[in-house]
Amino acid sequence: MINITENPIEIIKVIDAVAALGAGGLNVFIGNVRGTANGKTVRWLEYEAYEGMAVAEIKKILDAATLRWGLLGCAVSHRVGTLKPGETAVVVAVSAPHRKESFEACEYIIDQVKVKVPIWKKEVFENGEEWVEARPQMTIHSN
Amino acid sequence: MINITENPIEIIKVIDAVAALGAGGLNVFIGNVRGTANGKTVRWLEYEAYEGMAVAEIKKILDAATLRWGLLGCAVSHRVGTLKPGETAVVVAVSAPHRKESFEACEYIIDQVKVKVPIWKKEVFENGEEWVEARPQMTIHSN
Amino acid sequence: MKCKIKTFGIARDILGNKELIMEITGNKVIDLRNELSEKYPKLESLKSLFIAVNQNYAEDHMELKDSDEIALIPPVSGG
Amino acid sequence: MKCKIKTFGIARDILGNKELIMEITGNKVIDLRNELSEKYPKLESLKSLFIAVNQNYAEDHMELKDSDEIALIPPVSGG
Repeated sequence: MINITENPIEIIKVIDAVAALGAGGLNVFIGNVRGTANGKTVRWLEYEAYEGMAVAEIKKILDAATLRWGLLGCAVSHRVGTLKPGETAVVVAVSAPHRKESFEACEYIIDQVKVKVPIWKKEVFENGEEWVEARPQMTIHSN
Repeated sequence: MINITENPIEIIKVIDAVAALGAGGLNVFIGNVRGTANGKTVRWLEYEAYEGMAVAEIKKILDAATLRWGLLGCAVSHRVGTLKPGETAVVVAVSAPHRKESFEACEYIIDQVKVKVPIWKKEVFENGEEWVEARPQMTIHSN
Repeated sequence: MKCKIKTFGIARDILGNKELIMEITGNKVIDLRNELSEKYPKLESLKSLFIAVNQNYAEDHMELKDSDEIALIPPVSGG
Repeated sequence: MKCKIKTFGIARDILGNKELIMEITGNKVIDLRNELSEKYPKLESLKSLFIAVNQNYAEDHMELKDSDEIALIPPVSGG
């Protein structure tokens, strides 16, 4: 399951998508919008995706992880549009025969999603806005 | 939230229990019953807990993880009684400001739960049953 | 002294009771441990056996009191 | 040749359009890249700028065709 959506992510559906007989361990990462960035209060974030390519890049990441860790299931759901602090931006779920693989694979997937997948976020503050990660002088953000 | 229960675990309730303002990353581990052990078909598992001490030991683990990784929330729900393959035995959820800490802390907690907390499972096969991990000659199981 | 003992998992199967009272000579955890090994030699076949006192893992040199809640903790296997 | 280009994020803000058509001399990704740098010097301020062709990251030496879907990919920040 790969999903880019404007609607709130239903976490349990992403988890259900990776359920598999023989899966002893499921790992799930949930990335939420934080209320501050570089000490400034975030009013909201604007997410946008190059949707077709984003889905294709996520598929490459999931295929690589499945091969490397013998995953039984994996899923990524990423939200786009306007998100307020506390809302869920991304959910990654994987299932594997054993727990160690589930942790490693899930962390690999979210790390790769953040550097490879064409999705962008703009932080909107009280006095201005900023595309995250766009310019070299900016501090590195991560959730 | 620490919970030892005979009822099916509601995963989303464990996740909701760790939601916190300022939490950029939530990590969730779900341990399910596998259908085979050492090549033999498992009919069901019987879990039992020394409940008061189990809760106390889980609390020690969560306190240590909270201190070490600056967690904003953490929760463990463990099921006891009769569980069939595919059913969820344990859910661990943590929230942290950033994702790396959420992965490390969640893996630490489930690893510690498996070696410190007085909970036991017996595998019931077609022709017999076995307390998991009880004797030195047995293969190590893990989910 | 009299020890009131809870048992779990394979230790319960070996001792045959969920709860029992054992009379031991001495008043330390190690004395109880020795008494158990003698009376239930099958306990030696376990990978490990911890003794909990009042819901905490106890060291062998710890002294027991009559009111203590004692439990036998064979190898755990939660998760 | 004519390149039909989609823009995203800060690259869209700099170019001022979600989609545009650019006339370039040469037919490689590097030729498009040089043309973009000359016309939109602000792109140089970005940490990185990848060019995608038909929804795949493209190398500078790759040749472009008229029908290609080209996109400017400034530093991504999903998650």
